[in-house]
Amino acid sequence: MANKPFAITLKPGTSLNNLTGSWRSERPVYLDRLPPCNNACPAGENIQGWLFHAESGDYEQAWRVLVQDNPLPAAMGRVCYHPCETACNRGQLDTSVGINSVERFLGDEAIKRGWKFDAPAATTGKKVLVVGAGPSGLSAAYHLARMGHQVEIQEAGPLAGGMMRFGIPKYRLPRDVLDAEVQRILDLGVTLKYDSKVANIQQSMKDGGFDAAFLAVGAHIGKRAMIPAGDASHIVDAVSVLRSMEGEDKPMLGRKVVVYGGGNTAIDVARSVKRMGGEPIIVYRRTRDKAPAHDFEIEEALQEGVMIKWLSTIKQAEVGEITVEKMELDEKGFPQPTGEFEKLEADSVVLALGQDVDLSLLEGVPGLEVKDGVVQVASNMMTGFAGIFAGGDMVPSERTVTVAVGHGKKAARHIDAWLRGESYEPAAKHEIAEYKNLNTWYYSDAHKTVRPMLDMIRRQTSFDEVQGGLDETNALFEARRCLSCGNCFECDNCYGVCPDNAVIKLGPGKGFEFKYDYCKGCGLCVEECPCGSIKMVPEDI
Amino acid sequence: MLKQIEGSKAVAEAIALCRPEVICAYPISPQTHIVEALGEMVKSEKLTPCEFINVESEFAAMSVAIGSSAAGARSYTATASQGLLFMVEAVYNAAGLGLPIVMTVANRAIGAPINIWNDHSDSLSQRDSGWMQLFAETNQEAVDLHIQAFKLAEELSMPIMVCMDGFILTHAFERVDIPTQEQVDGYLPTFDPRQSLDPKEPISIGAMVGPEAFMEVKYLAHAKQMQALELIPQLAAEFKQQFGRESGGLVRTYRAEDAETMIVAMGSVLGTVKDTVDEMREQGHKIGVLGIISYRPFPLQEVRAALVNCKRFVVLEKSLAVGMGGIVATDVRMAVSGTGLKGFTAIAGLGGRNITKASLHKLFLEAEQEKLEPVTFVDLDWEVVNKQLEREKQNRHSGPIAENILYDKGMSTSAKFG
Amino acid sequence: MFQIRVHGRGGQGVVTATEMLSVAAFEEGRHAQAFPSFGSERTGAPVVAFCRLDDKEIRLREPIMEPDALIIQDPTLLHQIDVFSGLKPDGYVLLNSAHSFEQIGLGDLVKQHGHSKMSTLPATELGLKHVGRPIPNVPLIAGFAALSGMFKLESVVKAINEKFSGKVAAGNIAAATEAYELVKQQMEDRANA
Amino acid sequence: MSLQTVKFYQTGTYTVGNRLLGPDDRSVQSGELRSNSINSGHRACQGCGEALGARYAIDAAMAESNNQLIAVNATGCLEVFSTPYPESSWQLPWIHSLFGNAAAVATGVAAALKVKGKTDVRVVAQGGDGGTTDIGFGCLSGMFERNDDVLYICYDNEAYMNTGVQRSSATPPTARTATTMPVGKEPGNVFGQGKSVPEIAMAHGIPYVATATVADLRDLEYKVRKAMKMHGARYIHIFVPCPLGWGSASHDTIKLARLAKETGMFPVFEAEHGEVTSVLKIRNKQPIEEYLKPQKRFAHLFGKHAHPEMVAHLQAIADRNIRKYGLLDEEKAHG
Repeated sequence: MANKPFAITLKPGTSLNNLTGSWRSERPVYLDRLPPCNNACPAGENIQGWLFHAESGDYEQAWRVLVQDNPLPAAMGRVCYHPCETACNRGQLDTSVGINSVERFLGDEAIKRGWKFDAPAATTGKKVLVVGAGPSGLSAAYHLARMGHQVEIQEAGPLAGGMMRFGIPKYRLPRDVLDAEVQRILDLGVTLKYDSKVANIQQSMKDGGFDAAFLAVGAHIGKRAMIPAGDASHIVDAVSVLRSMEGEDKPMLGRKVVVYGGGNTAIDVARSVKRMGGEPIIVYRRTRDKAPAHDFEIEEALQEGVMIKWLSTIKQAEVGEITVEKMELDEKGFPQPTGEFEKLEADSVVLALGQDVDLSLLEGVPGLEVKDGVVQVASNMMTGFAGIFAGGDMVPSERTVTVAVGHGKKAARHIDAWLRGESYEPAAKHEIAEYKNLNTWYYSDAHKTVRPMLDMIRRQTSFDEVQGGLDETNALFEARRCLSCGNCFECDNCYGVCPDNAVIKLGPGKGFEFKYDYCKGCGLCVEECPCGSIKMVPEDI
Repeated sequence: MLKQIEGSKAVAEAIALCRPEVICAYPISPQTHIVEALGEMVKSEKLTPCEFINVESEFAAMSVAIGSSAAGARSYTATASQGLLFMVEAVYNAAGLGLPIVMTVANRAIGAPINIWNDHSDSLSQRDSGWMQLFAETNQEAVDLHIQAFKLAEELSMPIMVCMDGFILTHAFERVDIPTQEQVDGYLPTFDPRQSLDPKEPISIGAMVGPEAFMEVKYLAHAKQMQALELIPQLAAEFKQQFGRESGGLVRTYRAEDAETMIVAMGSVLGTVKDTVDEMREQGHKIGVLGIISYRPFPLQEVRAALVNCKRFVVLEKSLAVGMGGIVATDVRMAVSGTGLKGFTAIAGLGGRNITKASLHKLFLEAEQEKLEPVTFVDLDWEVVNKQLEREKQNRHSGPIAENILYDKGMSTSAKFG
Repeated sequence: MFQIRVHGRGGQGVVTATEMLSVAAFEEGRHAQAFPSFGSERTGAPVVAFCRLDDKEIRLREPIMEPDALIIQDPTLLHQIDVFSGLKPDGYVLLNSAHSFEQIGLGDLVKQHGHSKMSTLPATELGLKHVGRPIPNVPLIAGFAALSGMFKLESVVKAINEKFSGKVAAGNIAAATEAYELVKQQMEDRANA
Repeated sequence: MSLQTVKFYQTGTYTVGNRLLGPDDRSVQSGELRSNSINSGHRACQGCGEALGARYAIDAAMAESNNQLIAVNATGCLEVFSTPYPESSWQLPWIHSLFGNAAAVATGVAAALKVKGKTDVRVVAQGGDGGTTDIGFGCLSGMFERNDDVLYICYDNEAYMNTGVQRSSATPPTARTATTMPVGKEPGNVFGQGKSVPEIAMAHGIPYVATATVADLRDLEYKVRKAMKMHGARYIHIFVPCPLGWGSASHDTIKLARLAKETGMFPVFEAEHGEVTSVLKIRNKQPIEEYLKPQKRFAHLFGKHAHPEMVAHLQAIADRNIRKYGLLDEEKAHG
C-alpha cells in the first residue's frame, strides 16, 4: 500500500481491526429448548432427535435414536395415542406432525431390514428379574440388558406382549409386528420364561439369585359391576373377551352383544364383535365428549357400524335382553337417572369398566404400600422394599402402552444406579420450546399426510389392520414437517442474517458459534431463528 | 506533419496520438468539434482500442472518466463553461482521488447571461480543485500541451486541464505541425496507473477521511503540484528534444530583456499582445510580455523572476473576480509581493468581447504612464453602465440588466461583427 | 498581412470558404488563419468569417475590422448590414451576383475602388450547375483567386480535394474552374476595355 | 419464481440454508466459503438492513462472477460505515466517488475493462435510495439508456439515513422523517405520486430489472445471479429496512421487509426488456397495520390522534400493487 494514495485508498478487509462487539448490551446464545413432543412423550422419546435423522432420509439412524428410549417403535407407531402430536407446535401452524406414523414407518422399516439393537455394554454381573412380559417389562428388560445387566423375564402367560397382545385387537396391532419386536429384545440376550407365574417375589429373587426385580404384571382382572341379573344371563368381562380372541376358541357371545363402558377397551371389544359377525351396542352412562375412549376410535367404531347408546346405564340383565335407564347430565356434568327405561336385545353383556391388578405375588413383602389397588412407588419407581421396583398398570398412572414403556425405561435407569449403589438423577429439563419461540415463516406450507385406511367391508369383516402405514416418500415428507422446536437443525439462518458476519459456521453436524468480537447484539439471529434455539441474554456488567 | 487545420481537429488528432482508452463527452460549444472528431475516429476504428461514450451530462462525463481512470484506462474528456461547472463536484473528486485524467477546456464565459463566447471564467473557477491547468497560446501549443499533459498527469497521478480559448483557437484554421505516432509513442509511455481497480489486488478507493488525516491528504495534493513545478519544465525540455519544438513550460517571456512595462497574460490573447508590443517597441517603448502557461500550479518564482526587473506590469486577464477584481492578477501580485512593483489589472475580453490591438495600444500606453486605475475594464461601455446604475439608483427593485443594456445599445448581437 | 472577410448566411458555407482560402494559402507555403465570427450558427442568419494571410506566423487574434478583401456570398445582405465597414480604400470586393455592380446600384462604389479590384460572379448558379446545390462558396473562392491573383487555381483545387471527395469534389472543381475562368475573363475584358 | 419446485424440504428455500438440499441448490450465504464481501467490523447500526442486503447481493455477484468483480459505491450510509479511514470492510476492488455518480463511474469502469479486454471482470454499482432515485437518477438513466454493462443495485431504506433521516423520493406517504415531521393537518410525508425507479428502469427497456427484499435471500440471490449472467444495463432494487430511520427494533429488520412484501407495500417482481416476467406471490397476506405498527415513523397514524383515513390510503396503495402485479394467487385473491 506504500504506493497508494494516503488515507483515501485503503487495504481490503481491514475493518477487522474494529471490534464492534463492544457495542453490545445483550448477547445471543445458542440453547436447546425441550420440544413439546419430547416433553409430552410418556416413553421419554427424543422425538425431535429421531425425526432429525429421518428428515435426511437416514432412517436407520433415526430408528437407532428412537430405540434408545423405546424398543417397540412398530408397536408404538400403531397403538400409542400420541400425546406428542397433541403437544406438537405445528398443530398451531397447520396440523401437527404425524409423529406416530413416522414412528411406525421406522419400526416397520427396522423389521423389514432386520436392524438389530447395538450389542449390550460390558456385562455388570448383576442379575435382574423382570416380572411380566408386557410393554413395561419388555422395556425395562431391554434397557437393563443394554446397560449390561443379566435380565430374566418371567411371564405368567404363554405369550409375550401383555396387554399389547391380550388387550389390543389384531386389527390395531398385527401380531407378527409384535412378535418381531419382542424377538429383537430377546436377541439382546434377555431370557424370557413363559407360563412362569411369580407367586412370591422375594422367593423368586432368592431362588434365581437376582439382585433386583422389576414388577410389571399389568392389570388383567376385569372390574365387575353390580348388575341385577338373571341366572342365565350371559355377562363376561372385556379383558377375558379380548384375551380369548388370541386363542383358538373364539368367545361365544351371540349376535346381539351389549358392551358396557365408554373406554378404549369397550370400543376394542365392540369392534372385535363386529368383525366376528355380531351386532355390538355400546352402552355408556355419559355423553360422547365425556367418554374416556379416544374420539378417533369412537369415530372409527361408528363408521364400522357399532351402535352406541349414550346416557344410559344397565339396570337389569335377563336372558336375551337388558333394561337400560336413560340418564341426563346435571349442571356439574354428572349423569343422573331420569326414571325412563328401555329394553334392548342382548345375547350377552360385556363389561368394559376397567381392570384390576393381581397383587398376590407381593404378599409378605415388608414395607409395601398398596393404595386403590395399585402399588405405590417412589419417584425412582422403587416400591417400599429396597430392590423391588414396579411399573406399568400396577402402579398409579395412566394405563397406556406408552406410559408402560416409559416406566420400563425409567425403572431400568434407577435399577442400574441402585445396583451400583448410586442414585440416578435425570438431567434437568430444558425450558419448553413454545410456539412463540418459533419463527414459523420459514417452514414450508405442508399439511399432515393422512394414513390410508382399510376399506370398510374388510374393516367390518376381518381383523386386518385398519390403518395403513406411510411409504418412504410420505414418511420423509411427514418427518420433514417437523419444526425442530428448540433445537438447531442447521438452517443457516443465524449465519446468513447477521449483518456483521459474526456467526461462524462450524460445518455439518457441528452447528454455529458467535464471534462476540463483532456481534453488535442486534438480535436478528434470535428473531429469525425458525426453531427458537437462540436467545438474547444481558451482557454481564 | 504540417497541416492547415482547425484547432479542435488538431487537438483531436493529438489526443488520438496519445492513445486514450476511454473518451467520454457531452456536447457544449465550443468544445464540440474536438469530441466529434474523436468520436468519428473511434467509430471508424482509426483510434483503437478505445471506448467513446456519449454521456448524458458533463457530471456523468467526468464520472465516467473517474471510473475508467480508476480502472486503469487512460481517460480523456472535454468541456467548457457551464459544462465545467456542472461537473464541478466530480472535478474536485477526480483530483481528490488522484486520477490522471486529461480534460480539454475550450474556455468560455459563464452565465447568466448565457454566453457562448470566450473568456477564462470557467477553468479559473476551478483553480482550487486540485487540477493542474495549462493554457495554450496557439493551436500548435494546444496540440503540444495535450501530449505533455498525459505524461505530466500520469507521472504525478493528478488530473490536468488543457485550456484553449473557445472559438478563438478551437474554431481557428491555422498551420499546425501534427506529430507522428512514433514521435508521440517515443515521448509518452503507456499508462502505468499508480493504483487500479483489479480483482487480483483489491483495494478500496475513496475512503471517508476525518479530521485526523484530511489536512495531510490535502497537503499531499499541494505537494504534488509543487512537484509539478519542477516536472513541467523538464517535460517541456524532453518535448523539445523529441519534437524539436519549444512548447509548454511554466512561463514564457517575449521581448522582456530591458522592459520597463511588462504585460502578463494567458492564452491566445498573447498573440495580439505580442503584435501590439512589437509595434510599440518599434516606436521605442520598453515593453515586454510574460505569458503564463501553467496557471496551476502557479509558478510564483518564475513569475517573480520575469517581473522583478521591470517597473510596472499589467495583468491582462479574461476573467473577473466579481467584487474583487482580477483573478490571475491576484496570483501575480502574490508572486511579486515585497518588490514594490506597480501592478495593474486589466479585465478584458469577457464573454468574447474582442480584444483589439487598438485597445491594447491605448491600455499599454496608459500603463506606461501609470495612469491606469488599479483595475481597468478594457473597452467597457461606460455610457451604458452609468445609465443603468443611474436607473437603479432611482428604482431600486431589480430588473433584467442584460436586457436593459441591449435596449440602451439599440442593437442586437447579430448585427455587430467588428 | 492580407485580410479577407467573407459575408454570407448560415448554411451558405461561409466558414468553409474561409477555411478553404486558408488551405489554399497553406498549399502555397503561406501562413494563414481562418476563423468564424462565432456568432449565431442558425441557417439563414447573417454570418461572417475571416481569413488572414501572411508570410510569417500570424499571432493576431482580433477580428478583421479593416479587410483587404470582401467576399459577399449573398447580395441581399447589402441592404441589411454594412458589409463594407472598414474596407480598405483599395480593397477587393467579390460579390455573388449574376448582375453587375452598376445593375444592383453600387456604381459609386465601383468608382471609388476601381474596376480592377471588383467583380461579381453568378456563384450560386455555378454551384447549382456543377454540384447541384445552391452553395456559392467554392466558386467564390476560385473567383477570388482570379480577382486577386493571390492563389493559383490549383491551390483552390487542392483545398477542394482536402474538403471533399468523389463526385462532390469533381463538381466543385468544375464549378471552381468555371468561376475562375469567368472572373479572369472579366478582368481581362476590363483591362482591355 | 426462485423457489424450489422439487421435493418438500422442511423449510424449503425460505431459510438461508437447508442441510437437506444438494450442494448446487444451496444459497451463497449458507456457504462456509462465501466471500463476505463486506467484512466484520463495519460501522453500520445494529440490525442494519443495508449492510445485510449489500453482503447478500455482492456475495452472490462474487459467486456468479468467480470473484472477478469491481464495485462502485455512491455516497451514503453503506459507503460511510464501510470505509472510514483507516479501515475498509470491502474485500473486493471498490471505489467511492460521489453521491450522484455511481452509475456513471461504473460505466467508466466497465469501459476500461472492455477496452483492456478484461471480459471476465464484471461491474456492480450500488447506492441507497437517495443516491439512486434522487441525486443519482440522471446518471442512472444515462447508464440504462446506453445499456452499459453494469449491474446497478439500489438499497432502498426509504430516506436519507446517512444525513439524519430526511425524506427522499422513495419515502412512503405519511412517514415521519426529519423533513416531514408528524405535525399539522397532514402529518408525515405527503401523498405524492410516488416514484417507482424499477418501473422507470423498465421503461428504458433494459435487459433486466428486479426488486427483492432482505427477507427473501434465495429470491435475492437468484436475481443477482441471474442479472450477473446477463450483459448490458441491469437494475435490482432491494428493500432494506433501517432500524434507525424507521424507529423499529434492530431485530425486526427482516420481519419488516417480509411484511412490506406480504402486505403488498413493496411488490417483488422481475422484468426483462421492459416486461414483467414474474412476481413473488404474497404467501400470507397481512393488513397494512401489521407493517406500520412496529415502526415509530408511522406511530402518528395510530393511538390517541389516529389517522385511520391515512392508513386506509396506504392500504389502498398496497391493494393497487397487489392488483397491478397480481401478487396474490387466484384462490387467495378471491378467497
